[in-house]
Amino acid sequence: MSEIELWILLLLAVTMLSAAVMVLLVKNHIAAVAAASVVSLGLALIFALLRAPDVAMTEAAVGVGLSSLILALALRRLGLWRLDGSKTKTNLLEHHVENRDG
Amino acid sequence: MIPAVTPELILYTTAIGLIAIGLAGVVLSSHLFRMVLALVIAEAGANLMLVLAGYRWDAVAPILTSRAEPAAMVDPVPQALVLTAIVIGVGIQALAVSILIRIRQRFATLDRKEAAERMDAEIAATLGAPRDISQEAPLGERPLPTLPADQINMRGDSP
Amino acid sequence: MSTNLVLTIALPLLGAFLLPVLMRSSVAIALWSGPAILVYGCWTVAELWLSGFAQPLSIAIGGFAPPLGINLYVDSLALLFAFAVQLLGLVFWPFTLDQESARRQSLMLLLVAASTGLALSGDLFNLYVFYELAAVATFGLASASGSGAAYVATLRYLILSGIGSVLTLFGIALIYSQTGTLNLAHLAQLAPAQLNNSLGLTAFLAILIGIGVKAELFPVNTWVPEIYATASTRLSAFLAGLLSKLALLIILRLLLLIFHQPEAAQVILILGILGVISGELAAWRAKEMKRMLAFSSIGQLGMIFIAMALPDGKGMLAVLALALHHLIIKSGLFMLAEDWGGALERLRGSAKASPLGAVLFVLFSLSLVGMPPLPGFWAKFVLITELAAQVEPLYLLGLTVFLLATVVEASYLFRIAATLYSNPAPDTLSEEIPKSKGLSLATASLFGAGMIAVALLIAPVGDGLQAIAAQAQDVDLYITTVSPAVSGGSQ
Amino acid sequence: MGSLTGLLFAGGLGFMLLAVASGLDFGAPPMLIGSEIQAHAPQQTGAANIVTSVVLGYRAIDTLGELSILFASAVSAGLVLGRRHTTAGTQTKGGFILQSGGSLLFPLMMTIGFYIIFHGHLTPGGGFQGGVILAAAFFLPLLARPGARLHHKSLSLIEGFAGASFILIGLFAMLEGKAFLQPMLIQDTLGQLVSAGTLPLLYLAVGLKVGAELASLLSRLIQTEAPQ
Repeated sequence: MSEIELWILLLLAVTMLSAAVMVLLVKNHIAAVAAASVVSLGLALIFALLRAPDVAMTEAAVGVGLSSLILALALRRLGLWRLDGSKTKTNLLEHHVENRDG
Repeated sequence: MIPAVTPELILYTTAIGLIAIGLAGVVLSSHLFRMVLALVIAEAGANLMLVLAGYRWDAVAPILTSRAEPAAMVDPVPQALVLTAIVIGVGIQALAVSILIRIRQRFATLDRKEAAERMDAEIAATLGAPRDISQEAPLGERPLPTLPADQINMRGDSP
Repeated sequence: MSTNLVLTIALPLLGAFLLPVLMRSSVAIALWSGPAILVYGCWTVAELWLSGFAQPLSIAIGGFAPPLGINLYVDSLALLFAFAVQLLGLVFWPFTLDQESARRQSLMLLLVAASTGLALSGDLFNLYVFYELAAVATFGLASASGSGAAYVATLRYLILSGIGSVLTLFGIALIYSQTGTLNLAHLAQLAPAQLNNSLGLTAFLAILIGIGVKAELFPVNTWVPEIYATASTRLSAFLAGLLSKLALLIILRLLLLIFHQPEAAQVILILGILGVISGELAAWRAKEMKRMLAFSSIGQLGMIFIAMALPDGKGMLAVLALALHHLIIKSGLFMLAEDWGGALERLRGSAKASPLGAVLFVLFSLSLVGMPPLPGFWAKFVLITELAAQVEPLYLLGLTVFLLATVVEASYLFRIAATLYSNPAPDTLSEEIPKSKGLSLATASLFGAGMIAVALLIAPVGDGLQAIAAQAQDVDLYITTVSPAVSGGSQ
Repeated sequence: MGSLTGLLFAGGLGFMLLAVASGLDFGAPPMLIGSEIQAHAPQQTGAANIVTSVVLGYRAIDTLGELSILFASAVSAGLVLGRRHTTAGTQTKGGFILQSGGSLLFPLMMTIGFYIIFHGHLTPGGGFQGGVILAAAFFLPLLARPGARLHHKSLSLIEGFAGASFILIGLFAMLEGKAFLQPMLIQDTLGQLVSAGTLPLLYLAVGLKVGAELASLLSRLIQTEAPQ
């Protein structure tokens, strides 16, 4: 493995791990889904570096494309598709009450 | 002492880090949707771990390009396993998401604790039994919303 | 023809794929194709068994010799469970005819195919695939009852099982990195040299927790009471009776073939003891029959884990006897609970309303507790003698807990029996007393008849189990049957 | 406080696992079965892409199980979400560009999908990747015209028959006196398009099955009503 590959790897690893932490900590659900697909994208690139082109293609198609699509659709159907970060997890109770009334 | 930054250190740290972050997320998260996301992260880590099992220094991808004597190849078996695991993962994820949609419709909540409380209440109502002592653990400051009778759907498949 | 055994996996899958299409063209054919497939499966297994099956055999799928390809390992134990899967699939078949019946029957066929695969497969990753298939089919069936509680319970089960599958994959990755193979026989060959270390132990623990989710192992069994209370009783009976035993069977095979570390057995022993304590105490406190059965099932499986932890495969016979006993009894009890759900108080006077059901309940309870002429006594007796022969304090603790649990079990089961036989409260109308009736009572009677048959034939059954156990714990036989051979490798 | 202990626990677990993993010999796998397969795969299955020969040859039953899992989750999602599709009128119709782009892209994506499926035994890619692209091709009209419905009947026909044909190809080998799912019709033309016997057929079945399953999953998700 060459020097440059090592650096790419390091960059990917840092990006992926911080994206993974973001998935859990970020308030906005859309951002969380985006972070999850960043993890998948990084994973696909790592697979490519590890001489696994088949797996890399699958991860890119399934993990980055399809899985994000499913999650994004789910966000819409779950009523979590809000761009503003003010609706936080703790506020969830609030808007479900107004939903039940409506 | 700081260990030298080698590819294997980076890769194993990434794989195990993803698994640990994912599992911690599943355990700690208070939101059902985040639990599913955390599971996706942990699965990604497990897949990476599996691909690492077949990596070989200075080897080529396991595809024959010509009839010539093949060069050293990475192990094809773990790659096949990961292909399988990735597709399995997305199938389960899709199912989880559909169940989430239904929970949101029925209980109007995606909070983990609240959903569990509603579930316990509904089970108790369906079975007609007083709730177990084990479920009378501190429920938080909110009183449990009483469940309207028409919300209890007992469409079981018992003959 | 032994190769026909593959069909017991392939045909249910084929049926499952085609059922929704068939249902559009001909409902009659579609309704009967599922049971027909299962009958054929029973017949295939029974025929192989009856045609003088003595030596285990290995069936290579795809014609690739074992360590390269995937093989089915067929010994008496695997055949027994394969037969039980097909038979119980038939017994618990969702016969109801409604809009969703095609989907439900498809899922049931998938569950049967996956369970058969779990009983037969001889490849670590293949086991994982079948395990996931069984899990997903279970999610579908469990959520099918359509109540909000069922959805939440299923999601919680799905997430727990997802944690399990991540851990299992991690364990498989560790094992593959270390040994470079996935075939169980091949692993059994390599294990003493390569997996008898901390890495092997970690892999084992990861897989134990992963597979343990379905086996109702102690820390990962929180789904049990929730699912059994919300899913249909037939599904609960299938899960508690059979699928948990199949998961157990996998753990047992891994323990016997690959992981010989004493720590592995100790962990299983401790988790088993904790399972017995937590399960039986919760069952004792439960005020409703389905929940009680769910918790009692956790306790019973804990007992089987205790038996499994006995060194050198000594507990094999006890594991087998307890597992089969629990399979019959718990399935029967769940079928009774189908009509007797709800608060225990409501059951007062039910013995008069349905005497057969009450008699069956008492018989099942007596056997579960271990009353002498019934099979439960023999199963427990085997375990007690093996445990008492051990000198290590942990095993003696296991013995103590086991005996205490039996007392607790007796107390809560007889509490229900007493309720059944007591007089109904004066102001209840006779229509309000729940009766056990119809299909569920017939199914329960079937299990009751099976139990009595075993009780009458206890000597030949015991000999048969002994032979099966001896064959299953013979590691060398497993290896020579599969005879995995690679010419060199890159060592 | 609970989350802090949880994080500490996760960190500790991670370090422990890392310590265990450091005992592994990274970059030099034992390759007991890997190198065997690598040596024999071209003769035994005829596929130049060895991962394909593992997926469809040596471990074909894993792939069958995986298709079944995908099928099981599609069926379960159908059970969960029900069949009442209220095609939401709330959704905005796609603009002109999306609509015409959708109809232009559809044949293109179908071609790419089938190309990837049929070259799975030669180059990276195959049934899964091609299947996902097929699903995307079917999904595109749904995005462009929310009123458009996927033809559920034909979708479930494809779903059923693609999965069944995977098994039937395997059973056909049994009729020929071979083992279940044994590859057949191997010609000695490694690297050609028509070289790997039944493998491309199996991959076609996989691709159609994956495509149909995913398309029906996605359409179910898009057709369930959003809250408010």
